[in-house]
Amino acid sequence: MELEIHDLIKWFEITNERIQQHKDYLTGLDQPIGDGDHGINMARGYQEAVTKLSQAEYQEPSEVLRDASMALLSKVGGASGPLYGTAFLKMSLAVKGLETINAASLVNGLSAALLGIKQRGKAEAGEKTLVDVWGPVVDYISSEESNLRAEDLTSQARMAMERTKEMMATKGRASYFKEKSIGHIDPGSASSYYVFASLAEVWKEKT
Amino acid sequence: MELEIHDLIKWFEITNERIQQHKDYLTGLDQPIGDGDHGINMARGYQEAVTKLSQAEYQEPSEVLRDASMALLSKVGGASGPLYGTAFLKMSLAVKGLETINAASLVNGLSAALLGIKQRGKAEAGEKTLVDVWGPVVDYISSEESNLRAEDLTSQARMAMERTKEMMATKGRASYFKEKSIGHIDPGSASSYYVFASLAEVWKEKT
Amino acid sequence: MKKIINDPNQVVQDMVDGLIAANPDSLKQVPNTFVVARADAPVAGKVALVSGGGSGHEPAHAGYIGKGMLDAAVCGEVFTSPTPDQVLEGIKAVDSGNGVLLVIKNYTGDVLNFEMAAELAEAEGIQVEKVIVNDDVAVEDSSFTTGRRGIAGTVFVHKIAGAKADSGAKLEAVKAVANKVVTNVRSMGIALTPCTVPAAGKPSFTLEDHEMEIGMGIHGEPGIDRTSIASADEIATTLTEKVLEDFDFSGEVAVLVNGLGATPEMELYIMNKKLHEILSERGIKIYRTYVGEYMTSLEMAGCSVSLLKLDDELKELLDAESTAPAFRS
Amino acid sequence: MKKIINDPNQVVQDMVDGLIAANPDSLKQVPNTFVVARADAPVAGKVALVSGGGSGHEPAHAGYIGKGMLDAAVCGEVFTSPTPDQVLEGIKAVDSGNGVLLVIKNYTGDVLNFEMAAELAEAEGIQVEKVIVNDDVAVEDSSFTTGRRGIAGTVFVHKIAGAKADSGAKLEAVKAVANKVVTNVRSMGIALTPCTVPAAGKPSFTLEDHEMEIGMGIHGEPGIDRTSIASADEIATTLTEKVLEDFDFSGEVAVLVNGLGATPEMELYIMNKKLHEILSERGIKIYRTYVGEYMTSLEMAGCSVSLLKLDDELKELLDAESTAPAFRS
Ligand SMILES: Nc1ncnc2c1ncn2[C@@H]1O[C@H](COP(=O)(O)OP(=O)(O)O)[C@@H](O)[C@H]1O
Ligand SMILES: Nc1ncnc2c1ncn2[C@@H]1O[C@H](COP(=O)(O)OP(=O)(O)O)[C@@H](O)[C@H]1O
Ligand SMILES: [Mg+2]
Ligand SMILES: [Mg+2]
Ligand SMILES: [Mg+2]
Ligand SMILES: [Mg+2]
Repeated sequence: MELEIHDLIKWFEITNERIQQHKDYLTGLDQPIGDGDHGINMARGYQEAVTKLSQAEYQEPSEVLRDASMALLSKVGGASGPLYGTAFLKMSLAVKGLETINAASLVNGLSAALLGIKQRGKAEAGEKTLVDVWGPVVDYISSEESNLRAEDLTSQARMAMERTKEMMATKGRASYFKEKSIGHIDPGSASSYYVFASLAEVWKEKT
Repeated sequence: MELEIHDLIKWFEITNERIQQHKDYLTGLDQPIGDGDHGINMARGYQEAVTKLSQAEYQEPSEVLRDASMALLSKVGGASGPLYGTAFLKMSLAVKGLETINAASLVNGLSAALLGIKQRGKAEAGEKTLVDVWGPVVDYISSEESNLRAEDLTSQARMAMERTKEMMATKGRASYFKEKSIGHIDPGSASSYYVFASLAEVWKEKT
Repeated sequence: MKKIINDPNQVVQDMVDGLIAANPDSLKQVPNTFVVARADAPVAGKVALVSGGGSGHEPAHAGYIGKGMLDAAVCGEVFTSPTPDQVLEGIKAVDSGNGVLLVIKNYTGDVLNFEMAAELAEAEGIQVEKVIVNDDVAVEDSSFTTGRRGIAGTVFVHKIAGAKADSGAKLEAVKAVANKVVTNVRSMGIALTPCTVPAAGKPSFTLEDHEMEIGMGIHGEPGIDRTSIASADEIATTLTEKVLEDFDFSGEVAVLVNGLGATPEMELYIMNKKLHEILSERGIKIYRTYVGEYMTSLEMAGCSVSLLKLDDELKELLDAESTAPAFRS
Repeated sequence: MKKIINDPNQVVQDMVDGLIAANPDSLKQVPNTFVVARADAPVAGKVALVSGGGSGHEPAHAGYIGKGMLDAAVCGEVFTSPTPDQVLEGIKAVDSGNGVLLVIKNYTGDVLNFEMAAELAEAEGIQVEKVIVNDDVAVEDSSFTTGRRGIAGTVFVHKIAGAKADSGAKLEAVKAVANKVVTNVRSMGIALTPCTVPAAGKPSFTLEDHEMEIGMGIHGEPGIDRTSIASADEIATTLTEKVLEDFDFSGEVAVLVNGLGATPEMELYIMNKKLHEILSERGIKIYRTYVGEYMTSLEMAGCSVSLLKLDDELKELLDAESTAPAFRS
């Protein structure tokens, strides 16, 4: 089972739909422990990304990821912009030259993305950040490889997102709230959940 | 009938009592058509004047008037400070050398004071200022001279004050309120009424 | 009332102390007064400039003390003119024998107290002249009334007369150029919120959440009109047009976009954008633009626009050196 | 929301236009960006300084552009870090081949976006170094967390690193003295009122009429404590003691009493009075005092206190010439 150029474009389109749909929810999550702009930032950035993808011609998947990365980098802003931007840039480099992306190269790509997020943000697991969704999801995908099941991918991502609720933030704006950050889902982890739920949806249609 | 040094001191003491007593009333008058400080200004200044007068030794009435003038000048502030200060300064010069002040020299003194107020403030009758009490009162006193009656002095001053209610201010802060200044008694005219009502009280005790 | 103060009746005292503490090399306080003067005053051979008025308009006027601007500022109580004895002390502290020019904002209280001080100074043999600034076009100009108020345009008088004095000019010449500025400057402002005099404890007037007052004075004096709050472009247009109607500014001008206290610099620059558009549409050339807080009204939100018509003399003096903290050039 | 603006989503655009209009000779806008740069940039033979961050902190950072301070400021949306592409344009606009130092306030968003820009610039062969300012002692200092925020102390980095660059020093040396400032500067503030981001339309938090927040950040980040409003002397004492506890300032210092936006200069000087008393009691010598609005938070009422420990090198650079409108020296 292989992801082609149009599948990757689809991935960003579906993610964008979900983010636009849950824009206010994401912003709401960012209010008690942040500055209340995560939904606005992500909606702005993903809109730009899908517009860009719809206009260009691509030779291989890595180009789609690079363009999406650049769009997110220049439009999301805040902390999450460079993080998502870095993630897809690293993923793009990891799959460079491939005509399609199979399970193995998906693992490569997402592992590179996770590494990129960690290097950029200097956050480790448990600091109530993107890492707390990307980490567990990448672990899961790696363990499954080709027998990856869409439903499980979605539920793994959701569970990871929900676990951030109990964490105390030590990175990002939420860290200024110290103990008070506990009891709230991390906004960036929520947006990451939509990213993987959308990937699962694309994956499912292929299987 | 002659006013002596202690009578003049008494004049300022009684005026002070009335001003302290009606401080809030005077300030209230200054709120709708001014900056709401006339009572505060006058109370501060007259308190200083009587304190000063109680501490010094005087050879003649003009010295009392000069000291009172200086106290008002340095403590009242605003527009009314220089005006009252000038009034008593001019009056002091007009009666310089006299051991006591008779009706004729009172007329001289107060006429000089009125002239001082007009020169300093460049206001004429009918502009809703001090002039609209000092002017009519000086006219009245001049016309009566030695048969001046205390009750009439008081009522003349009160009527003059009340006539300012119908005037439109063209001088002082109240002039910014244009037509809206009509219908309010002029604060400075009210304090001037207390000045002359107090003078009448002193005068009465002598007759 | 939310203020960072101690005793509300001591704010001027405390402010002057803090001001002197911040500028020990350039400023001094005249003992037992609220007069702040150049540390090196009197400056030999120079005509001295003294201004002042009620406090609460900072940086006016003490912020304009320095080489090329004021020699002394007399700080009255908040929004209350200083008394003649205080002004006299200021005059005496800076007169070098070449005379003193008093720059007075046109409010009856200021005018009368400064005039008396001038007479007292002359009685002591000091040569004193005065100029009265009345740039607020929100008040109609009439010789039969108190007339126009002095607002932000006063800063141009400080700058240009100060430069003239610094050039070694005689008192008459300094007074003349000061009056030339007064003749050529016009201003008008709007207020979005009132302000609170510390000793009073509550605002002196109120504005509804949607309201602004056009032409309001820097002590909250009534303006021309109270409307619902307009856009920056509309406000800039209203103020600029009122100012342009009042005087022929064709030629070259200096622009001052002044914040009243609480209005962020961002908003002043947004105003300035439109202001430049309007003036260039009219073919009026802008020689210099000043944007910031020059003549405030405590924490009032709002702004004023001032235009000064320039000729070569005024340009040169406007650009001359000034070491005053609030107007460096 | 009472603001003098047009479209709330256009405020940065409008502000930058108004800023350039006001300073046509000294500033230029990099086309299609919100990057403001010295008109004469790149300055041959000089290391360039670039700072920036979210807008709403005016005069930070564009007001610090000038000879002896910044070469460019990158203006993000209100309270939002600019993106890497914008920062990259700023870097490219000012690099003269001698390299660029990025002065970054320590917020995750700013750090990440500026870091990415640095990498992109290096990819284009530009030499880039960065310094991260974290002077806010209200946040505990930890290498395991995001750590302390950068607030008003940043202005000292601009001034001193800018002077070093102006002296012809190499990039490494400029970076070194910038880090020396970061090591020696501490700040803390209080807020009396919230502020409103134009696009949001309502305050991001609330404070009761009697409340103030101690240690609040310049975007309204939570502080240490929320208490009922204290006197200026108490506030000055609280802030100064927190700052002094954190670092040994014995010797000579520069003091910055910074207004957050709505607080009148009068109140800042009242604070400064007490500050000087406290420091002299402790035998700490004050070399220079700066009082005014240097790093604001829109129309927030409140202030911050910054102390910078000085040695001969820092003194000399602090006093060196600067033509930046918001920090003339
Ligand atoms: N150092 C970091 N590493 C990884 N993710 C981070 C880091 N800091 C913040 N984040 C993520 O960014 C999210 C906030 O994004 P956003 O609100 O768009 O930016 P900002 O916090 O600048 O307003 C957080 O919920 C968190 O998931
Ligand atoms: N030009 C003037 N001539 C005479 N009296 C004046 C003039 N201007 C103001 N006044 C008097 O001063 C009074 C106001 O005094 P006060 O409130 O103490 O000063 P300010 O107006 O400066 O606050 C007015 O009610 C008026 O009677
Ligand atoms: Mg956020
Ligand atoms: Mg943000
Ligand atoms: Mg009054
Ligand atoms: Mg008054």
